[in-house]
Amino acid sequence: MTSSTLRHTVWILRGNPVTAVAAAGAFILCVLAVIGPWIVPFDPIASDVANALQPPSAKYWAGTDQLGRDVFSRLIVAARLDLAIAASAVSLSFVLGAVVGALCGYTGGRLDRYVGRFVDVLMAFPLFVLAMAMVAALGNRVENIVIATAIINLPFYIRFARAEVNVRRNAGWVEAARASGDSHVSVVLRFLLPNVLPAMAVQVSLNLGWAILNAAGLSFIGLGVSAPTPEWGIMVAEGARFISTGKWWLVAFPGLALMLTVLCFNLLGDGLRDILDPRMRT
Amino acid sequence: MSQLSTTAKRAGWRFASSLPALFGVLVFTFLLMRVLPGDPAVFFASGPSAGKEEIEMIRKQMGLDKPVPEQLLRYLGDIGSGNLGRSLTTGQPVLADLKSRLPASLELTFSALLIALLTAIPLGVAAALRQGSWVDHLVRFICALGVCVPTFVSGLLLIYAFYYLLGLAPDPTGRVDIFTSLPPRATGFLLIDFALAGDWEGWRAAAAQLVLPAMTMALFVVAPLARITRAAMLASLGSDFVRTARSLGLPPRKVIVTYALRNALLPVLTIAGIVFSTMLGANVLVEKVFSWPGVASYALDALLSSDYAPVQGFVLLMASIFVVVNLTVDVLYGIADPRVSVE
Amino acid sequence: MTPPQSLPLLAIDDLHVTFSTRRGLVEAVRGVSFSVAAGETLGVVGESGSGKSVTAFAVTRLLDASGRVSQGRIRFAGEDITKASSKQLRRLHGAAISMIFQNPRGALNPIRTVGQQIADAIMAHEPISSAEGRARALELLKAVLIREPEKRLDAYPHELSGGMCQRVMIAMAIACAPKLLIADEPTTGLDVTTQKTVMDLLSKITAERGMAMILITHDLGLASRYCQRVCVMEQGKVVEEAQPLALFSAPQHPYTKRLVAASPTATSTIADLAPEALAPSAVSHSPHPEEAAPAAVSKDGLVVSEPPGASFEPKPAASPQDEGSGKTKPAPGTPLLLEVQNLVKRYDRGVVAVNDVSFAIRAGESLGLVGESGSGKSTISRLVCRLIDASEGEILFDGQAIGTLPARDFHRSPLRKDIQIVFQDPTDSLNPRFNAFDCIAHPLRRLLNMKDGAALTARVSECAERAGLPSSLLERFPHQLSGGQKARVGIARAIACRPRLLILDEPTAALDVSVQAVILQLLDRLRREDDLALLFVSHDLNVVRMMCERTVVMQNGQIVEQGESLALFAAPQTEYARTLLEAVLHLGGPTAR
Amino acid sequence: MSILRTAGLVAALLASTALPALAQTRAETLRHVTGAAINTLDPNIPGSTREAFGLSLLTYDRLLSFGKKQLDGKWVFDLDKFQPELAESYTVSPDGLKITFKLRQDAKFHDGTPVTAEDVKWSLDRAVTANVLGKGQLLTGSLTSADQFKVVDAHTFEVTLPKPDKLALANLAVVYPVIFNSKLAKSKATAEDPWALAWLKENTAGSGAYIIESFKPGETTILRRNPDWNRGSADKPAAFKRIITQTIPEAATRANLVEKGDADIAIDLQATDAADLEKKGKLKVISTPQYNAITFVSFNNQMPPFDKLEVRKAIAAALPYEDMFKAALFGRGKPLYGATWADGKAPTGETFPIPQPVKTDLAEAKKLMTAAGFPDGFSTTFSFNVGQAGTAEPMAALLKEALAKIGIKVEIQKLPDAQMSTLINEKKVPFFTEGIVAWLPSMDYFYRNFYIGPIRWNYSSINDEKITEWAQTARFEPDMAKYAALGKELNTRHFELMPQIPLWQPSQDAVMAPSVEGYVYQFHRQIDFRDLSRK
Repeated sequence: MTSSTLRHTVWILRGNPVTAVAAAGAFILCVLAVIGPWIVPFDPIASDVANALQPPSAKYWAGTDQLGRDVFSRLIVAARLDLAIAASAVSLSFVLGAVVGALCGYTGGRLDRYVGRFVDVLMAFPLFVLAMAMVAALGNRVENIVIATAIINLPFYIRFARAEVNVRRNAGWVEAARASGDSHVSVVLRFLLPNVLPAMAVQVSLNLGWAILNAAGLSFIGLGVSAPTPEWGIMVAEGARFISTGKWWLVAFPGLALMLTVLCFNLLGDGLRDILDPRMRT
Repeated sequence: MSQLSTTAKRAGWRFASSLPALFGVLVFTFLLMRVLPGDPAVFFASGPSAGKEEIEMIRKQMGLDKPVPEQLLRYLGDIGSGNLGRSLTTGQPVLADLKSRLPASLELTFSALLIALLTAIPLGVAAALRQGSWVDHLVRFICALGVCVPTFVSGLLLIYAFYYLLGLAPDPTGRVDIFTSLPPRATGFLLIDFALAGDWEGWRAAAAQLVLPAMTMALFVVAPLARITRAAMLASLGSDFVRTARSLGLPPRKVIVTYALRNALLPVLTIAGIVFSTMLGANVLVEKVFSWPGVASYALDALLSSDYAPVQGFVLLMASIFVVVNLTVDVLYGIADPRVSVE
Repeated sequence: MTPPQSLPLLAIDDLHVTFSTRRGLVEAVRGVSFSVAAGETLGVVGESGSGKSVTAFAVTRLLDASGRVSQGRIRFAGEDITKASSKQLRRLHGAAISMIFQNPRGALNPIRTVGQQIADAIMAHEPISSAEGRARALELLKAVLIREPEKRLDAYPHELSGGMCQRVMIAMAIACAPKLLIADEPTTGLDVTTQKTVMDLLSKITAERGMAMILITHDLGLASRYCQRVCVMEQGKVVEEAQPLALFSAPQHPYTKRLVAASPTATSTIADLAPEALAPSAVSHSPHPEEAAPAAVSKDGLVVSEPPGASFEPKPAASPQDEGSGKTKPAPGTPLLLEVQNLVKRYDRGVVAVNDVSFAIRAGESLGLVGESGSGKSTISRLVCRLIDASEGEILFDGQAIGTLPARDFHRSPLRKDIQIVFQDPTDSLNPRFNAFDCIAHPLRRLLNMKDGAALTARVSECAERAGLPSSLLERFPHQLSGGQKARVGIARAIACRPRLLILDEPTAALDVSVQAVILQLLDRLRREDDLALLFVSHDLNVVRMMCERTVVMQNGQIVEQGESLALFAAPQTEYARTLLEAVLHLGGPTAR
Repeated sequence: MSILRTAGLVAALLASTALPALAQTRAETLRHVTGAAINTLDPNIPGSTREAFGLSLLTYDRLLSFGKKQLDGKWVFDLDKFQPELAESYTVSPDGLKITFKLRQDAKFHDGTPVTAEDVKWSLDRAVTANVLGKGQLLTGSLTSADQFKVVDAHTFEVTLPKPDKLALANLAVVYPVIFNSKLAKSKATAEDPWALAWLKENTAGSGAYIIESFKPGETTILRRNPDWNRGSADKPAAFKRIITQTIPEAATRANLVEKGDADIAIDLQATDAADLEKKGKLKVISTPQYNAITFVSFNNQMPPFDKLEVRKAIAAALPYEDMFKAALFGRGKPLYGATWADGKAPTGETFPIPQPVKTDLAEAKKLMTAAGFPDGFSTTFSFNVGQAGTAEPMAALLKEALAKIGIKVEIQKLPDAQMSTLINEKKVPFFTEGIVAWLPSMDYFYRNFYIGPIRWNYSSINDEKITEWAQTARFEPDMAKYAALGKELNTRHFELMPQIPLWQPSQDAVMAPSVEGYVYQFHRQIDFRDLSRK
C-alpha cells in the first residue's frame, strides 16, 4: 500500500465515519478473538447450575445460561471460533475461487466450459440445504462446517474472479506482459490475480458476515458446533428456546454480538468498495 | 417481432444448456444422500422388536438392498416417468407432497420478494439521489442491519413481539387461521384462490398470516437489492444519456424515472432473479419458525431423518425452479433491454 | 457569415469554476470571458485539462455535483443565468440552449427508441400528444438526413452506427429550435469520413436555422474549418481569440504557437512538429478534475502534469535527415525483416478480421498501416507480435517462419525479445500494480534473465532516459503519471530488450497533440538510433505520412492499397484511399472549404 | 388422493353453509399442537410415527383398551386393567390358554357395516401375518399365528395361546391390533397386497370415535366425532365434536399458542416452557413422570474401555446427577439416582426401573479409574441425537465437565437422528445418551427387550447369561411372589453390571386450557382424545 493509497484511505474514512467505525469494530473484534480467553471474568465452560438463568447483573453482565455459565464470558470467547470459522471458510473459497475463476476467465475454452458447468450445478442447488446435507454427511465438526460453507460460496468467487479477469484479459498490460515473455499461467498468477484481489476483498468482507450467519443457521437446526464450545450461533439457537419464557438475555446478547460483527464486516465491505472504486477517486 | 423471436430462441438455448446442470444436480444429490451416514431403514424401524427383519423389510421397500449404481439407474428411470418416490416422514408420494407444499413456499417467497423490492428500490434510489448525504448513510445502515440478523432470530423476535406481546399478528401456525375455511384450490396460492372465490375475509386472514414470515425473509434480501439499486442508479445517473436528458430540459421526474431508473432496474432484475432462487432454497429456517407448510421445511425434516426421496425431490424441484427463474429473468431482460437480443 | 451583433447571444464574463476534491478546492476554469453572437459559430480549442468542456457545462449548468460556478457571470440573451433556479434552467435547456456530446451512442438512452427520445425532447417543452411527438420526431430525423427515417424511428441506439447516433443527437438538440447549440467534441471517436459528414450536417443545420454554435474541440483542423471565431484555452484560461485564418497562420500566444506547430498538416514533417521548448504558461496549476482520474498527484502531494514543452526531452542529436521528412530509407538491398504472407484471421461465428493480407518490412524500415475502425489493423499488430495465432498464412521473421510456434508458447521463443509492441492506451497498457521501474524491468527480467541489481537498474534507467522519462519518476505507479509519461514508460518497456521490430499500435491516439508531437519525435529518433523496423498502426493519415516510408491502407480486413507514402498520399490510386484523404482536416480558416 | 378430494369437498361445503356453525363449535373443538407429524393412517405400516399411533387410537377401535390408575395423584394408563372397547366382555380360561371375547352387538364401522368376529379375525390375522409392525409387537404376548384366532359366531371370538402369557391381553390393547372393516379392506386388496397395506395407509376403515375430516401430513389433521360411537366409558360418544391437530415445529411457538388460548393442549413443550406456564398458573399443567420410559447414559459394553466394569462404575460415580437433572429437565421428572439400597440388593422386583443407589463421588470415581487401569483417564466421544438436543446438550456439557475431573476427555457428538440410530444399530457408538419407552412396562418386558440379544434396543450390547435366563423365566412366571423375587435378582444384577446408568424418567408435561379435563397419560405417550372433555 503506497502512501497515496493510505492517504486516500484516510480521506475516505474521514468522509465516511460509518466505515471508520466499522473498521475500528472489526479491529476490536480481532483483538478480542486473540486475547478473549485471558480477559473474561468467568470460565466460559465451567457450569454452575445453582446460578442458572440469572438475568444480567453487575456480576453477570449478560446474565447466565441454562448451566449457569456467564453469557458475557462465553460471548467474548466465542469471537475467536466464530471469526475463525468465517475467516477460514471464506479464505478457502476465496483462494480456490480466485485461482480457478481467474484461469477460466483468462483461458476461456474447455476449462471454462467445464468449470462453468460445475458452477451451474452448484448454483442450481438450494445452497443452505446443500450445506446442511454436507454437514450431515461429513459430521458436524468445525472443519466440516467450514468446508460446507466454503463450497456453497465457491461458485460466487469463481464467477466473480472469472468476470473480473475476463474484462482485463485483453488489457494492454496483459498483452504487454505476454510480449515481455510471460506465459499465460504467469500472466494469470502474477498480473491478473493481484489486480483482481482488491475488488474481491470487498466480496470477502461482505462474505465474512454471511459465513458467520450461515454457521449460526446450521447451529439452529442442530447441525452446528457441538456443546459446550461457545459459539454465537449455537448460543442464539439455544437462547431462542427461552424467548417464550422471557429469558431475553440468552438470545439478545449473542444475537447482538452476531449482529454487530456481521454489521461491522458489511459496512467495512461497503466502505472498502468505496475506497477501491476508482470512480470515487476524484 | 424479431426481438421476441430472438429472445425466445435465446431462452430455448438457455433452457437446453441448463439441462446438463439439472442432471448434475440430480446425480450429485443422489450420491450425497447415499453418503449420509444415517440408514433411513433403521431410523424408521421403530417397532419394539426392530429386528434385522423389519429393517430389511424397509430397506427392500426403499430399494436400498440394491447396489448404488442400480439404485441410481432406477431412480433416474423413476424420475423419467414422473415418480419421485415416497416420503417416509409423511407417508405420501413425494410428488404429491411437493405439489401441495410448493405453492406455500412460492407464495411466501413471492410476497417476500415483493416486499423487499418495494422497500429496496425506493431506498436505493433515495440513497443514489442523495449520494454521500445522511440519507445515503442511513440507507446503507438500515440495509446492513437487515442482513446481520439471522432469519431465525428475527422471525422469533417478530413472533414474540407481534403475536405474543402485542397480539397484532395472528398465531404463527401456517398459511391460514385454522378456523378459516380454505377456498377451493385453483392455483394453490391462497391469496389468489381466496380472491377467485371472492372470500375477502379469508383473503385478509391469509394475508395476515403471510406478513410476518414474508417480512422476515424480506429483511434479509433488502440489502443486496437496495445496494444494487443504488449502484445501478448511480451509474445511470452519472451516465451520458441522463446528462443528455437533463441538457434537453426533460422534467426531473422523467429524467429520474424514465431515463435513470428504468435503466437501473435492469441489473436489479438480474439480482432479483438470483435472490428469488436463493430465497426459495434458503427459507428453511423461516418456514420452520413460522410452521409454514412449505417445501423447504419438508426437506429439512426429511434430511434429518435421512429420508432420501423427499430431499432428492426437493433439490430437483429447486434446481428446476432455478432454471425456470433464470429463464424468466432472461426473457424479461430480453424484453426490457433491446441490446441483449443482438449479442 | 453573420457579423457580430451589438448584443451577443451569450456573454461569459470572468467565469470561474471550482471543484471540491479531497485536496480541497480546485479551480478548473479561471476567469474565462467570451461571447457568442446569434448565428455565429465559435470554436473553443484546447487540450485535455484546458477547461473547455467545464466551461460548456458551466454555461448550461450541468456540472457534476462537486463543481460550481464560483465567480463570474453568464448572460444569455441579455439575461443573467448564473444564478438561475433549476426551474428556469429547465426551461432554457433544450429550448434555448442545447448540447451535443462526444460518444453519441452513450449519450442516448439505450433502452428507449430514438423516436421516443426525440419526442421526449419535444414534449419537455411543448404540450403535444405522443402521436404528434412521433410525427415531429420523424420530421427531425428527415432534417438530419438519416436514411430510412421511418424505420429508424423505432430503432434503438445500439442498432445505429455512431454517425447515425450523432445525427439523432443533433435531431434532439434542435428539436425545440434552440438559439444556441453547444457541441462538445461532437466527432471525437468517429471515423474520419463520418466525422466530416456529421460536421457538414451540423454547419448546414446551424446555418439554415440561424443557430449559434459553440464547437468545443481539441482538433485545430476541425475548428479552423467550421468556425468563424476561435478561442484557444489553456489551463482554465482563454489565451487567444481570433479568426481561424489569422490564428493559425500567425498565432500570437506561445501556447497557440506550440499547438499550431504540433498539429500535423498535409505538409508538415516530424521536424516541423518540434515545438520550441516552452515553459508551461502557468508554473503551478491544478489539473482539470475530469483529467485527474488517474490522480496526477505525486507522492509528495504536488501536482504533476505533462509539461507541454516536454522539458525532459533530451535534445536529439542532430541526425541526418531526408529532405522534407524525418524518414530514413533503408538501403535498397536490405534484407526483409518481416514478411507476412496471405494472413487470415477468423474468429468464431465466421467473422473474418484479417483476410489474405501480405506485406513486408525491411530491417530499419517503417511501414504504416492505416484504416478506419474495424479494418483489422489492430488484429494484424497482434498477429505479427505473436500474441494471437493466425488462422491461415505465414509470418516470416528474419526468414524464419515464426507462425509455427503457437502464440501460447511464443514467450519461450528466442525471437520474443526481437518483436515488441507499444499499445494505444498508455493507461491501459501499464499494470496498475507495477511502478514504472518494474514495468520497464519486467521484460528484462523475463527475456534477458537479468537479476535485480546494479546492472538491471542501470539498464532500466538507460531505457527510461532514452524514452525521455526522468529516473526520478521510476518509483511512481501508473496512476501517478500523466498520459505522456505513461506513453514513455510503455516505449521504454518496448525498447528495453533492444528489439528489431517494434509494433506501434496507435501509440499516440490517446494523447494530446502537443504530447503526440513529442512522442512521435521520440519514436523517430529511437528508430534511427537503434535501426529499428517499425510497423506503425494508426488511423491518423498525417501521422503515418510523416512517420513511414511505405503505407498500407486497409478496409474490412483487406489491403486496399499499398505503396510509398509520398506517392500514395500525393496520388491515391483507389477510391477508398481518396475518400480517406479528403476527409482529413487541415489547418486553415473556414474559407478553405 | 381421495381423502384430499373429500377434504376439499368438505371444506367447500363448510365454506358455503357451516361458517357460523363453526364459530359456535369452538368450545366443542379441541385444538392440539404438536411438533411432530402423522405419516400414515394405518399404525401398522413400518415407519409410522408416534403421532400416527395416536391418531389410530381415535379412528379405530381395538378389542380392549387399558384401564387407568392414579400414580402420585396423576392419572396414567394401567397395564393390568382393561376396559372393553369392541369387546363387550372377555373370559380367560382357567388354564390361561383360551381367551373368549364377546363383541358388542351395536358396534358399526364408519360406513355403517356392523362389526363382526370376521372383521376381528381378519384384522388380527393381518397383524401377525402381514409385513407389519404388529408382528414384532404381538409376539411379545405369544400371539404369533393366524391359527390362534378363531371365529366362534358373528359376535364371539376366541384366542388360543400356547402358554399362559401375562402380556397377551395387554398386547391386544396396544395400537397394532386395531380392527379393520374387513369387507372394505378386502375390496381394496390386490394380489400383491392381500392385506391392503397401500390402501389403508391413506384411508381408514375403522369404527373409532373419530372420523378423519382432513389429513395433510406434516400440517394439519382434522377429526370429526363419530356420533354413533359408544365404546367410551359412559356409553356415549366422545366429548369433543372436532379435534384439530396441527404440526408446529417450534416448541416456543407451541407454548405461545397454548398460553394465548389459541391452542387447547400440547404435550411436547420444552421443560422450561412447561415450568414457566405452570408458574404463571393460567393454564392447567399436568406433569406425569413417564413411568414406562427411562433416560439413561449408556455404554457399549463390548467396546473398550467400557467393557471394564470399573470404568462404567467410575463414570456412574462421577456424573453430576443433580445438576444434570436440574439443568436439562428443570427438575421435571422422576430421578432414578440417589437411592440407598440397604444391603446392596434391590429393594423391589415387581417393577423396573427403580431408583439406583448411585451418587456423585469423585474420590470413588478416581479410585475406580485407577482400578480399571486408567489412572490418567482416556478419551472418548459422547453422542446424542439432534432431536434430543434440548435436554441432551446441557446434560452432555455437564457430563463432559464432570468426567474431565477424573481424566476422561469427552468429545461431544451431536448426530442427526437417522445417523444416531444407524450407528446404534450397528453398535458403533461407545458412549451416549438415549431414552427408551416400553408400551407394556412390566419388569420382564424391559429386560427382555432392552438387555438381551444383538438387537437395536439392547443399547448397552450387554450379553449376560443370568439376565437372559431370569428374564425369560420371569415372562411366564404366574406366581407374583416368585416373579418379584426374580425381579429383585435382575434389578440387583443390573446395578452390579452397570450396563447403562438410568438417570430419570422425564415428565410428560401436558399443558392445557383450564377447561380441559380428563387427561390420562397413555402408554404410547400421546393424548387419547376420547378421554378429554371440556368443563
